[in-house]
Amino acid sequence: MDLLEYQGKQLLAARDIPVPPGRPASTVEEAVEAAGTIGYPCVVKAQVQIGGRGKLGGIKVAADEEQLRTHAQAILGMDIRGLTVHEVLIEAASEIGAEYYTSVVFDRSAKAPLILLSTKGGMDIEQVAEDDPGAIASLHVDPMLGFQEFHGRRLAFEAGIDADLVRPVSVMLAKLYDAFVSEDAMLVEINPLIVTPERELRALDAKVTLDDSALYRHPDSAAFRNLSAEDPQEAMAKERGLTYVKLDGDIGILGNGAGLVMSTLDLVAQAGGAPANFLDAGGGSKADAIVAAVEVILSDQKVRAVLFNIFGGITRCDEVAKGLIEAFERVQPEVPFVVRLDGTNDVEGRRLLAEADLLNLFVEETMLGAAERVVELAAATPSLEAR
Amino acid sequence: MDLLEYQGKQLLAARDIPVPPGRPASTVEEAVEAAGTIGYPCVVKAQVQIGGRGKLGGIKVAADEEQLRTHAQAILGMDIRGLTVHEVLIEAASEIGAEYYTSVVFDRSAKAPLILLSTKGGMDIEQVAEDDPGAIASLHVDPMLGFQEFHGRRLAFEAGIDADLVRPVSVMLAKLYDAFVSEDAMLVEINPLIVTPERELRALDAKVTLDDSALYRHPDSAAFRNLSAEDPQEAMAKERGLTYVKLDGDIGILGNGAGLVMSTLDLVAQAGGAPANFLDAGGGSKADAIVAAVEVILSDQKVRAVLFNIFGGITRCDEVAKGLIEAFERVQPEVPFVVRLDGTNDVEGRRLLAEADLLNLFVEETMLGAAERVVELAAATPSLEAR
Amino acid sequence: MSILIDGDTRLCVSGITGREGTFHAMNNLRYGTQVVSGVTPGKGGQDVEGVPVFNTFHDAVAETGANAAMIFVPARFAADSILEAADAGIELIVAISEGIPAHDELRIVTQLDRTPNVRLIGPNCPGVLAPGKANVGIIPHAFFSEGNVGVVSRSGTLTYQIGKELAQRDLGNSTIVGIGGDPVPGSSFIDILALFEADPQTEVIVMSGEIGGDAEERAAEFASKHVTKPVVGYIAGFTAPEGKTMGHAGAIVSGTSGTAQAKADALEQNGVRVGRTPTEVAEIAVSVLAQ
Amino acid sequence: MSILIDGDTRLCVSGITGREGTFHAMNNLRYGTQVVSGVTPGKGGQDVEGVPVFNTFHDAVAETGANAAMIFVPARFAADSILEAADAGIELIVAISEGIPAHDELRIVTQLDRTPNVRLIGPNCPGVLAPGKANVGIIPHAFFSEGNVGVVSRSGTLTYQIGKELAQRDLGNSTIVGIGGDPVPGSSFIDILALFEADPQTEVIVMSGEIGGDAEERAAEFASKHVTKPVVGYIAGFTAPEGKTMGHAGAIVSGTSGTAQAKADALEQNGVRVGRTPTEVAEIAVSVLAQ
Repeated sequence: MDLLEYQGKQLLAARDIPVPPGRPASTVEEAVEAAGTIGYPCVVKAQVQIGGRGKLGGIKVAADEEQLRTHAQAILGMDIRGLTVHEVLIEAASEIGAEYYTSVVFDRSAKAPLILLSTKGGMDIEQVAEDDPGAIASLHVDPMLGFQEFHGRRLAFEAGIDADLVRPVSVMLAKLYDAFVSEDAMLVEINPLIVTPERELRALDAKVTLDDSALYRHPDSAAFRNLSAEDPQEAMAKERGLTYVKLDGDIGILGNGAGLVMSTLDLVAQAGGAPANFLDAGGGSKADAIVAAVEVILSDQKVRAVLFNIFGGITRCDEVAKGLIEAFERVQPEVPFVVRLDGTNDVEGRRLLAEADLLNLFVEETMLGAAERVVELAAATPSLEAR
Repeated sequence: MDLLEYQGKQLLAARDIPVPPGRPASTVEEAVEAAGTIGYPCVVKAQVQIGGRGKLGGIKVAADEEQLRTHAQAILGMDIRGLTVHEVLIEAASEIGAEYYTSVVFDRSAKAPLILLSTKGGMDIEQVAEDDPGAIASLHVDPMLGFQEFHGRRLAFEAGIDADLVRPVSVMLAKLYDAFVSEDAMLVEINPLIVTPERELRALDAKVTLDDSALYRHPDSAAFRNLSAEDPQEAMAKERGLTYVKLDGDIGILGNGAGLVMSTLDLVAQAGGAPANFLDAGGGSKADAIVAAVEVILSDQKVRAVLFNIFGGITRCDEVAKGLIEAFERVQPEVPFVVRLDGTNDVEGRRLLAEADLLNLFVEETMLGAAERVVELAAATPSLEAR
Repeated sequence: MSILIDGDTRLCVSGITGREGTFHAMNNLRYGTQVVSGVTPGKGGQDVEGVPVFNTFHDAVAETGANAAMIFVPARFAADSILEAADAGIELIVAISEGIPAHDELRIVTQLDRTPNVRLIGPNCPGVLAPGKANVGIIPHAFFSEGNVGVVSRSGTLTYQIGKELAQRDLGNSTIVGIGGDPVPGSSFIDILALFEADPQTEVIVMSGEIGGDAEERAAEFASKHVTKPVVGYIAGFTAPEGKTMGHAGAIVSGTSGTAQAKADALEQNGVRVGRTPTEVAEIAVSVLAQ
Repeated sequence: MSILIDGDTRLCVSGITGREGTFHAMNNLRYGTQVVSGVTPGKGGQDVEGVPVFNTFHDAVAETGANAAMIFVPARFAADSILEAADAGIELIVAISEGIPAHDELRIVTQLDRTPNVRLIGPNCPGVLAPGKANVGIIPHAFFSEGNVGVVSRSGTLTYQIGKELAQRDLGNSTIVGIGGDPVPGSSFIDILALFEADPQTEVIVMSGEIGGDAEERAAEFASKHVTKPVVGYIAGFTAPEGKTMGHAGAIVSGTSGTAQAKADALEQNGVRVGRTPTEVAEIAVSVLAQ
């Protein structure tokens, strides 16, 4: 789960990492109220988790209430690279002496957290890594040993942090690492970490990604929502406990198992089609889940045809067939379905489908055949949008 | 540092381990006041860190204020195996359903914390270990991994904890381990850990030993005092930063380095003498430390002669000689001193001593010779007590 | 000879008294796997269709000589169960459970990497099947027969698909190993490639990867240096958009590295032939074996 | 040949800018030890009598090829400094600092035990002296000359005493190793016995122990099984009362095990001759070598 800036900052502040005073607001009036408690000048910041929002007009300084209203009005509802701004963060303006960069990343390939620190903050770190790799100090932390004081010193000295800030930066890195582990984060990034003219450190931005699998033990974080990032279909799928990713095409896809679904998307693309989504019905998919999945897929108005690719292991094909039959009853889909059932109880599943004799449902024997068939059918079917 | 029962219980309670309501008291009036807030019946418990105090009359139940006064009066000031009772714990009386034993020990030979759990609580665990070793479940915890839930389950099942208490006991062991590590303990022992008729766990006694080297990061614990265990000489030495252990004999010993001092004690004993103390002046002993050490040694009225055995490494023999000369000026000892100086700057040290020409100070060349000489001299000298 | 499991495997199932645990334990048992015991805290002394249940892995090992564990408990309890199995001296731990937090996975995998004589497969994997010998996990054995193709895969159902395509061409398997799609798998492609390389029964290795991470790239390099047997590759996720997680936590693409194309390229540059569909993978395997 | 250190030892001193650190670093340097660098955070770029100082061990290793470290910082910083040295690839860490909390010691020793190619001597030890070759620590070299007696001891000054008694009988030393008296020493008697056994220069080994723990008992068993060279033992603390800590945190007796008598018995039962005084130890060494 990607947190919004203000949510990430709340997390950091709870670990005693200094952030500027700030409050989120989702209306102009809330923004005015927030600014009233924070004082002017303040900054209005679009809450979307995307880089470069400043250049796109998503960050504005307000000297007084009038300016604040203008900016809040302009930014709330704004579209930033496809994301709608639902909230702004009203934050005290900070004087910037220097801009650092720091982050802790879950480096799965090294099997260890990776800490980065650079004095070249405030810009795209991947660009810095390309242009001036020596400007970024980095090290891995042994996950059983945890963060040690020497890690902080080494990073600070290697990054060339000013002498008076070596200790404060080291201490802050310890807190950042603690936040990373204790909050089950996959990424905690502060860019820029500023040095004020008073030589104090302050997190001016925060990018935090939490591990969805660990949210059960972080109820406060689980309650965070990121409206800007929520596609309606994805939100609907999430509510129903389905793993769904919206794509740009017009062929709805359902399969069981992430690998098989990805492979199905690839085959559809190779056959000349464009997948409308990724939907993994998961292991042991029951009839109810199938009904829910069909509803989610069809709620995307662009879909012209749907491919069901099931290879039963834990999932039983007869259960899938039952779910599909029930879904057809409930939803009465207007687009064609291609179904390929293989594996556990496939014969029974295919028998049930044949008996039900559903309109517009085509059974295919092979995965390749099914992919080709659904592409053909999609080409011949107008989308719901078009009808 | 060995904590008193009530101090240990405060530590446990802070980690959410249930203990009976209780308050320490060092006078009868304080005891009455404590009992007033706790209610009757309550228990008056002598605060000395020694086993078997119950049998020796150190634990009494008071049904009312009158009884309380009687018991507090009797117990405060009591001598229990050489320890004077300076404080009592006034504690709510507990109903006992069952008595368990549990502890976490710093097992240096296994390089890991060792957890013990038994349903045979309330008695001497070493006796249980001897009579019925199967009654004690134990396991080591990997210090990098820390306590895991399975450790708790395994101990509880192996110890034969009642089914309904397996989970509560496991959870409590996790807290106990946490206390052990977080408080830098060398031992945390609860005996008995009782089960109340309501099937709740409660630590009825607590024996906690903290690591002296780690007290700097536990200021609250460092403030604990255990008056009953403090020998006047040991308290005096502690104040002066010296490592001093009181023994029963009449020959005062000072050396540098624990091993050398122990060896010196052994040689004195082999020569037929009885050491009055162990005193390690430590590495790099300076003149001031030597003066303080002499004062501590001579404050023991039994001492008839003193042996200085110095092998200079970091410690410089000339510094020791200067300290000794200064100590003689200040203290003017009435008992003979045997001094053996070897190692760094020994020639200079011996020269200084020769120049100072101190009364009653005898320089020996070898450690063996010094031990024999001091035993002879002690035999010929009356103790301060006797004079 | 299979890898990881065989007729000497003595399996203890953590979570055997759960619905799914019972189902698959019995399934594995019927296949011929020696399912010697199960673990469910508090149910020690019971049995599941004759298989004795213990409170702890230590008891199960002591009483039934278990040397392999299958972990079937919910994610919340799985990391602890894995550590318990390792602590009890189990040598092979196959963790089916999915949804273990990434930081827990990191800790248990690091810990197990430092513990001699223990190997973890998974978590979030379908398990290991040695056709004709033993089945530890949820791989539907019906599609697989004994043969000379070793299969290692990050994904479950995709493995079955590839297995079926091989079977349709009369190819059987030495062992099928699902290593799982989680961020920190206990065993990597490299670990399994090394085992197949050493296994006399295996003559060709099929390696099925997917987008995200660099496990396939590393495996490609390893294969070119240390694997003499032919390796056939498959990568799922050419159609995946960047920066989106597609089900498996592992399958997240950032930048160019970790894309399906980058992985396929890495494999081919290291001499691994890559099929663009499961069907093509099977066809390549056939042609490689015919050479 | 000495053990642990020799002319190729390239020493980096943590805490070199402190008073004691400077004193002993220069002492070691004058003895002929290659003291190539020092570490004091924030003083990188300075030098101590020509020895360059770095902010981190990593810099010191990169710039001066240090392969050994001496830790001279206060206890509060010592554990971190030891871990840093190990992380930077230092192979031998000699920790003089005393007063490191026992739990910190437990963690660093466990961590280092699991890190290949690193050895810790100490903490709370006088260091290692290879007469005629190198001195890493605070052992006063004047009493020791090169020879064939290896000495390993938990205590500092007692070691000097034994060394002097040997010297008075014209016996020199291959290496003198102070392993320290702390609860969890980085290297044990056994570790050092094994090194002496493999060292051609060493012909007899003197092992000086003290009350507390069971390190001497274990070493006795090890010696009887794995050490062919004669071992002479000494144990301090016959006069120590039970349950009292005598200076060294390690030197605490509880029950019968760990007493001086129990240790001496264990040594003798395993073929180690035990001297009752440092003098007797030296005499036994002489007679053993004369055989």
